[in-house]
Amino acid sequence: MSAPTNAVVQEQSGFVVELEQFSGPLDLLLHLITEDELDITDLPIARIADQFLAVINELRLNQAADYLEMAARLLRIKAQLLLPRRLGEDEWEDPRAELVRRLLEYQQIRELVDWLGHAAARRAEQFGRGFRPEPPEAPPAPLVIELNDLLAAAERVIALIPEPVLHRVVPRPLDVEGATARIETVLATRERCGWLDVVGDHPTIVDVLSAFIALLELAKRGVLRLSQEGPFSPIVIERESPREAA
Amino acid sequence: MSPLAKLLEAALFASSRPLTVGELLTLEPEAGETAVRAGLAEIRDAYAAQDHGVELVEIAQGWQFLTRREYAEALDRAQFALRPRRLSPAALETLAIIAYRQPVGRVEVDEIRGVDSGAVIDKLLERGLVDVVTRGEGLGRPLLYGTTPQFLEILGLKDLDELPRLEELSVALRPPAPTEPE
Amino acid sequence: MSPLAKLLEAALFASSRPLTVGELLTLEPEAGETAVRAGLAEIRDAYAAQDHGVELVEIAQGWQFLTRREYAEALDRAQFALRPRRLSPAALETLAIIAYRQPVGRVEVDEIRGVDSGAVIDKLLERGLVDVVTRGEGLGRPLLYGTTPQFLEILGLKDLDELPRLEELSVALRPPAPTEPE
Repeated sequence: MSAPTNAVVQEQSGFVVELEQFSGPLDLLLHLITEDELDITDLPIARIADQFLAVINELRLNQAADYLEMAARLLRIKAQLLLPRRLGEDEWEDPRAELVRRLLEYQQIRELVDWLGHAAARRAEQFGRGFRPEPPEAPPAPLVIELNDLLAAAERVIALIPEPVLHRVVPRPLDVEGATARIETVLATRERCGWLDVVGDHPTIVDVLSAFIALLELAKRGVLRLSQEGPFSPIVIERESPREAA
Repeated sequence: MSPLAKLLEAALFASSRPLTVGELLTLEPEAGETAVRAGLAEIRDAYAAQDHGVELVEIAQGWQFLTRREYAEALDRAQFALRPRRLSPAALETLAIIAYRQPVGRVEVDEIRGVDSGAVIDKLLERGLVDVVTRGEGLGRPLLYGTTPQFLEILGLKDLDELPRLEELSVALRPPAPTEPE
Repeated sequence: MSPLAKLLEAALFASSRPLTVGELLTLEPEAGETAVRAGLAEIRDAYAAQDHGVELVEIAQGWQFLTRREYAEALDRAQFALRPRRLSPAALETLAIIAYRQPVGRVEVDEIRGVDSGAVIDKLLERGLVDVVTRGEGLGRPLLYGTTPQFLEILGLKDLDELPRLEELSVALRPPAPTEPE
């Protein structure tokens, strides 16, 4: 595709997440990296994180969840890199590894996009037959359904149906107290946070439910305030009354 | 063919309607009307002389490529033979649910598939594979769907009893018999 | 041209999309595939030799008459023909991922792009460039997408093998399988 001059594209309800230059946080990151001619495999995270935050603030992308999530990820990696490493710790895993893998993968996609865009532009130099004769009053094309296809579809549908058909009560109580403590810890250091901050990385359904009930309870008690930009947009959790500097 | 004739040929081919000499002139205004007319005659003669399956015809105050009359029948026949249509996986799944669970409402189909099935059901209705057979009890008396005789015909079945019984059919696909409340 | 070639020419001329050899064969089933292929070559060569404004091109697993590249600008200016809408960068990104990972689910596309791709995929579905090809394993049996013949058509590709191989790209990437679990 040609230079990124396309108008702002509104991809999602209400949110302008795709500015003329960037199709997402990875694209923005990649842009920062190539602009500064940085080595992807040895990313100076602190520097990149600062630049990323500066750009999303400047472009007012700081309300879009995808960009915020990436910002949080960068800051987390930055923090992890600052942790002292014990000597002889061979198994140390570079906290940047996953991000680097994703960036390389994304870079590859961008290269393919260039190729596809070029191919599409070349194809557009040729026109096919424009005249479409009105189809004569022919019967519609015959429909083919094989019994096997139908049965395969039935099997797929069967597999969709959740395993335990009988309802069983799982004796696993919600941990609302734990979730409450967790939320309070997060809010002790930060004025506001997001949903992901209070449920953790790989929440189970129980975690999600616990956190949700805890949030509602804390909101009811006036400890925090919950807001949402619009339907389905990320939940913003804010401390109700800014405490005196802790 | 001359360069102008080739350009005219490309335009007449790509256009969705007959083009007048005036319109063709906009392709290369400095060529002049006489040259455009000469180019059109050149194309017409070239297609006639070299014995092609299409011809350039003067029609509706304009010019248009048309397939030769003698192929009309073969093309008409092919028109519907060209693409025997198949159902998409989504349509087959929906059809399977309706076939095994009929009469069944849309909400139930949605629940089983886990996605909105409105558009798919509409297409199946349009193709005459399912039809509204009755209305259900309860709120809003929802429309309930079942398969049509055409469904059986396409599958080559005499009646619904000939649909294979899947022993492993799980509860949700069995007729809503007395299952335990969830 | 041979009678079969003329019939094929008429059919290809009448169609606004590529026709496969199988489809063309329905015009005259007793002709046989070899004869149809020979007829196609005959037409292609005749148009090339006689210096026309259109050419017969092998595309999207089929054959189609297209105007020659050199007339792109003139035809564009005259606006007799409709130019296909351009794809946005987001659409191309999503298409690239689906083309290389097919069959692939939405979650995987989201992960690779780093943004929600639901709306983009819906648009690609609407334009017929991708389709649901099956369902995946695992929770909820997610819908898996793949590319369609129209995808090849808008890119001018004969088949998916014409896409660049990942090894040919300047960005080397280990195959996606053996990475650490996330």
